[in-house]
Amino acid sequence: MPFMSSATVVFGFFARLSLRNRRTRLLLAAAFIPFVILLVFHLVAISGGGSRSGAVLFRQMAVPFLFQLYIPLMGLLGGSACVGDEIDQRTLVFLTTRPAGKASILLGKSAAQIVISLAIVILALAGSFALGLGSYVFSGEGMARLGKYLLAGALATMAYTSLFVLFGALLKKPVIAGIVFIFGWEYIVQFIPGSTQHLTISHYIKSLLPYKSSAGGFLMFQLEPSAAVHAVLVLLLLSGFFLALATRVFSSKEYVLSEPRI
Amino acid sequence: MISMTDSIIQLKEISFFYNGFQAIRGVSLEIGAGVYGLLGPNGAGKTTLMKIILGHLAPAAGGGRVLGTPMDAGLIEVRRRIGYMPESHCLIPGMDAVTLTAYMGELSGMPRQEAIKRAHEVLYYVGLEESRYRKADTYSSGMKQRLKLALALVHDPELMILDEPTSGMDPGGREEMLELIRDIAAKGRMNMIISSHILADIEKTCQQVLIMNSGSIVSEQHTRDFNSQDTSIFEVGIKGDPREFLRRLPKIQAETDRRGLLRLHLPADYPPMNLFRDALEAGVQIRHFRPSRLTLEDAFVTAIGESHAR
Amino acid sequence: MPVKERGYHGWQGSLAPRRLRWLPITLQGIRQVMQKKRAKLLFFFSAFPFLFFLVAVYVASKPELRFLEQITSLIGDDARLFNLFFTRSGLMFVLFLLSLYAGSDLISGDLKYNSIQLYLSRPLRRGDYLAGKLAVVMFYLLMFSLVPALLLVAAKALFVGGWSLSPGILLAIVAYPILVSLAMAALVLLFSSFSANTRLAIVGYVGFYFFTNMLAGIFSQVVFKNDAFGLLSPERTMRQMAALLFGTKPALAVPPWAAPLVVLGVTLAALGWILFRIRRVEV
Amino acid sequence: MEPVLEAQDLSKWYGNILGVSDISLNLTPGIHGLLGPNGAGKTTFLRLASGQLKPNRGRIRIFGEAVFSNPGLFNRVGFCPENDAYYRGVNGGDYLSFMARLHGASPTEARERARKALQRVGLEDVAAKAISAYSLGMRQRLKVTAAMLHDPQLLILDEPLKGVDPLWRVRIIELIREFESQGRTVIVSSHILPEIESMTNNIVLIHQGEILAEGDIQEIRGLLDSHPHMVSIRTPHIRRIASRFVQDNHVLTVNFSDSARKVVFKTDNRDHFFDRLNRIVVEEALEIEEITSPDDNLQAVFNYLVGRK
Repeated sequence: MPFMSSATVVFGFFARLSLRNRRTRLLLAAAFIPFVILLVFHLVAISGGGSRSGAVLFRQMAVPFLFQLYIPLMGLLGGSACVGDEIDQRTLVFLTTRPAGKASILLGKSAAQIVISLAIVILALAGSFALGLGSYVFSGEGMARLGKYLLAGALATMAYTSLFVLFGALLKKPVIAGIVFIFGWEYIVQFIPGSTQHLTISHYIKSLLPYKSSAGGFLMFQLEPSAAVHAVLVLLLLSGFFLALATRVFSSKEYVLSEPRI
Repeated sequence: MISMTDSIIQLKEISFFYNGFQAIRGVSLEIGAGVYGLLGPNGAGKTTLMKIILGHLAPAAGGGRVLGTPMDAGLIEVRRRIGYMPESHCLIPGMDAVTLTAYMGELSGMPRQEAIKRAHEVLYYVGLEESRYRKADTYSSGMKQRLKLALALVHDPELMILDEPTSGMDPGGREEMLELIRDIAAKGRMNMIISSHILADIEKTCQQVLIMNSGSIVSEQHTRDFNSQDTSIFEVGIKGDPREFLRRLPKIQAETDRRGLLRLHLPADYPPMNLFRDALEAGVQIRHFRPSRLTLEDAFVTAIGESHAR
Repeated sequence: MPVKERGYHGWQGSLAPRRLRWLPITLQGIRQVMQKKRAKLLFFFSAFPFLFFLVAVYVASKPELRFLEQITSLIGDDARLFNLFFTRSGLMFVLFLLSLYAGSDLISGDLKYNSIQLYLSRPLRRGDYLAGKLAVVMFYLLMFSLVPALLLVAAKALFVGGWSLSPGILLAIVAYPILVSLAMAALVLLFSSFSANTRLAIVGYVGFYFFTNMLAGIFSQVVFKNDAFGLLSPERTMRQMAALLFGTKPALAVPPWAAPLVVLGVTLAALGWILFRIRRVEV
Repeated sequence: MEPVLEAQDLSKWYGNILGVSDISLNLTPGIHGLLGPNGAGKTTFLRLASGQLKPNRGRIRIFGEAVFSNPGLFNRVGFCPENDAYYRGVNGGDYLSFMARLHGASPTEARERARKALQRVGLEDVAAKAISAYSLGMRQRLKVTAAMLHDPQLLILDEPLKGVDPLWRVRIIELIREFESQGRTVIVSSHILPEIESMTNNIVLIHQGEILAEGDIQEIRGLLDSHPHMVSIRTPHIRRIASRFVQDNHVLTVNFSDSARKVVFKTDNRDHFFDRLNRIVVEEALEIEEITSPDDNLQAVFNYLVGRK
C-alpha cells in the first residue's frame, strides 16, 4: 500500500480516536486555564474589582504558562504516547501485521497527535490573546502580534511533540527522561550565557515571541535571541529530524509486547 | 465451622445492571455445602454473580446471606472467610510469588510469620515450589493460574470461589489443576463454587451444576444425572473411509462430533452388533465403540437453546 | 511413625480481625518503594537539607567558630531554625520529588494491573486501601521531614548541653510535617488515581506543581498585587502555615486561618475524589 | 510443493531467556496445529512468523519472502495475536473498517467488509458497541474475524479459541476448516487438544523452544511404534476374546479389570489388532458393549513425547 495513503488512514483513525480520548479532553481543559482566568479577571474588572490590564495578564500569565509549561508537557504526554500507548495496551501488533509500513504508521500517528495538539494550542493562544488584549486584536499590529504568537506556539508544539515521539520510540520510560529534559536541561541552560542556549528548543521559541522584555520573569532570562527566520528554520528542521529519527528507530526496533512467556 | 446442613449461600431476587443492561435477572438460589459448578456461555453473568457474592458489586435489588452472614453488613467478615480466584490476570508487579502470597495472607488477617510459612506451603502444594522466588510478572499464564489458586488458598477459607480456574492452561496443567481442586474439596472439606465454560472441567469436579444464561439460572442438577444412558445412540470411531461404511447402514441419522467420531442413531430393528459386520464388508476398522451418553454438553445445549448460537 | 498425609492441609491458626486493617498494605508499599531503581540515590540527596542544618546547629553551639556568625545568626532561635529548615532549605522540593517518586504509581499501577480486586477480595474496605497507600507516601515524607527535625532537636540539646525548646515549638515541629505529608500524599495519590497510565500521573502532578507556583507568583506580585493569590501555590501555603505554627512573620498578608483552611480543604477534596474514583473502578 | 512457511535454524532469546531454538520447519497448505505446554515457545514462534520479532539466528520466510519489515506480505497473511488487547473507546465496526482501510479499501468498501466480518462471528448486533464492553469471548471472536478480514492466503492464529464458549468454539472451528478447504494455509495454536484434533491431523509439537515432532498425527503415532497402545473392551465374553489374543505376537499384555466385564490389551500394532478384533466379533457373533482406547488422543501423544508419563 502506498506510503501516503496508509499514513492518511492511520492519521484519520487516530485523530478520531484521540478526539474521544479522556487524555485529550484533560489537555484541552488544561490549555484553557489562562482563558478562564482572563475571563474571571474581566468579570471582576466589570464589577469594579481588578486594576491591571488584560494585556499584562496575557503576557505574564498566559504566555509563560503555555510556552514554558503547557506545550512541553503536552508534547511529552502526546508524543511519548504515540508508541507508548501501543506498547502499554499491546495493540501495536494490530498495526504491524497489516500491509502498512511502520514508517507510515508512526508518521500517521504523530501527525494526528500534532494536529490535535496544534488545534488546542492555537485555540487556547488565540482565545487568551483576544480576551487579554480586547479590540487591539483587530488592528493590523494586533493581528501581526497574534500571528507571531501563533507561529511560535505551532512550531513549539511540533518540535516538542516530535522530540518526545522519538523519546517514546527509543526509551522504556520516556516520561522521566522528558521531565528531566524539560525541567532540567532546558531550564538550567538558560542561565548559562553564550551559545550553549542554542542547544535548547526553548531558546528558538523565545526568539520568536514578539516582546523582548526580561521583566516578565524566568521565561526571558538571559536571552540573546536568534533571528526569527533562523529560529523558524531550526525548529522546522529539528521537528523533521526528530520525526525521521523516530521512524528509523521505530522501523528497526522490535517491541516485545509482554513478558516472554518462559 | 459450618455443619453440612447449613446453607453456604442464600440469595434472594438478586438483580444487577451494567449501564442499564440487566446482567443479573432476579436470581434466587440456595447453595449448600459441597462443590458447585456454574456453567454458561460468555456473558451469561457468572462472573457478575460471583462478584456480587464477594461484595465487589452491590446488587440493584435483592440480598441474602453468605456463610451465614448478611451480605452488605458483614462485608469484611465474608471477605475474611472466602477465597476468591478471579478470572482476569491480576498481580502486583515487581513482587515474587512468596511475597505476594504472604502479603495476601497478611491482609486476610494472618500474622506475618505465619503468613510467610503458609505461603511456602501453598506454593509447594500448587506446584510452584521451584519458581516461588521468581517475580510473578514473568510467570507463564499457566503458572499465574496456579499462583492465583495459591492466593485464594493461603488463608484456608471456608468457601472458595473459582472463576474459570483452568483458562489458559495446557492439558497437563489443566488436569493437575482439576486434581488440586478435587483434592482441596475432599481433604479440606472445602465448599466451592467453580465457574467454567469448559464442560469437562465441571463434570470432573462438581457434584452439582447450575447452568446460567442471560443473567438467569436456567437449570440446576446433579452431575451424575448426566450419565443416564440412551442405548439407541452409539459413538463409533473408524479407520478408513466413512462414506463406504455409512452407505451400508440403513437410513439412519449420523453426525460427526468434534473429535471426529460418528454419532449414529440406530433404529430399534438394527442390532448394534451388525455395525461390525458392515464395517468388515466396507473394509474399515471399528476402533472405538460406545453407547452415547447424555453429556453435560447436551444438557448445556438443551438448557441454553439454539437461540444463542444463531 | 506418623507420616504426614499428602495433599491439601488446612491452616490451624485463626484469622484475627485486625484493628489496623490497612497496615500490611503500608508495610508492603514501604518495602517496594525501597526496592525501586535509584532509591538510594534519591534518599541520599534528600538528606542534604538535614545534613546542612546539622552542621549549622553544631557551628552555632561552638563559640570558637564565631567567624561563621553571619550564617549562624540566621538560626538564632528555635522558631527561626525549624521554620527555615522546613520551608527554606529546599526541603519542600525534596518532599515534592519524594512524593512523586513514591506515590505516582501507587494507585495507577493497581489500576493497570487489575490488582485492586486482589485487595478487595480480602477483608478490606476501599477506605482501608486508600489509608494504606496514603501511609506509604506519608512514611517517606515524614522520614525526611519529621525525623530529621527531631534529630535536630536532639542534636541541639546534645551540642548545647541543655534543653531550651518551648512546648509550642515542639508541637509545631511535630504538627507541621504531619500536615504537609498528609496534604502532599493526598495530592500525589489524586493524580495517581486519574488513570491506569502512570505517565499521565507524573506529568499531571509535575505540571500542577509548577503551574500553581507560577500562577501564585504572577497573581500575587504582578497582576493583582494581592497576597491571597499566593495561596494558590502549595509551597507558599505551606510556608504560610509554618510561619503561623512557629510564630514567625508570615510572608503573605492573609488572615491566619486561610492557609490551614486551604490545606485542609484541598486534602479532604483530594481524598474524597480518590475514594469516589476507586468506587467506580470495576473490580 | 513450494512451502508456504519456511523456517531455518530459527532461534530467538530474550536477554538470557530462551524463546525458541533451532527451529527448522516447512509448512505446506493445510491446517497446522501448533501444540506445546505453556512457555514452550509457541507464541514466540508465531511472533517471529508475523514479523513482530527479529530472529537472533536463522531465518523465516513466508511465500519465499522475509517477514520482518515486510508489510506488503500482510496482504496475503492474516494474524490473530494471543493478547487480549484492543483500542479503548473504539467500537467493533470502526475497528474492522480501519483494518480494512489499511488494506487499501475505500471507506464504503471498508464498512461493507467490516459488516460482513462481524456477521461471520455473530457480532453484527454489537457493531456500534465499544470493544471494551465486549466479553472476553466476543473480543476473541472479533480478533479471529479481523485476521480473516482481507481473505488472506495464510492465516496465523495464536490461541484463537481461548475464552470462547463451546457453541462458538464449534462455529469458529468450522470457519477455520472452511477457510482451509479453499486450498489455503492455517497455522493455529491451542491449549485445548480435542479442538486441534477436530481441526487437523497435521501437528507440530513444540517443547522448551524446540520442535519435538512434526507431521500427521498418525505419522507421529508411527514414530512412536515402540509406544504400546491400550485398547479397552467391555463385553460379557472377556475370557473368550482374551483367549484369542493371548497367542498373538502383537499383544503385549492382557489385563482383566475388577468389574469382570472389561479387558484391557496392550498392543504394539493397532492395525493388526483391530483387524483381528473386528473379524472375531463378526465371526463368533460376540456381544460388545464398548471399545475405547484410554490413551488414544493427542493428550497421550503429548504426554508421551514431553515425558510427563
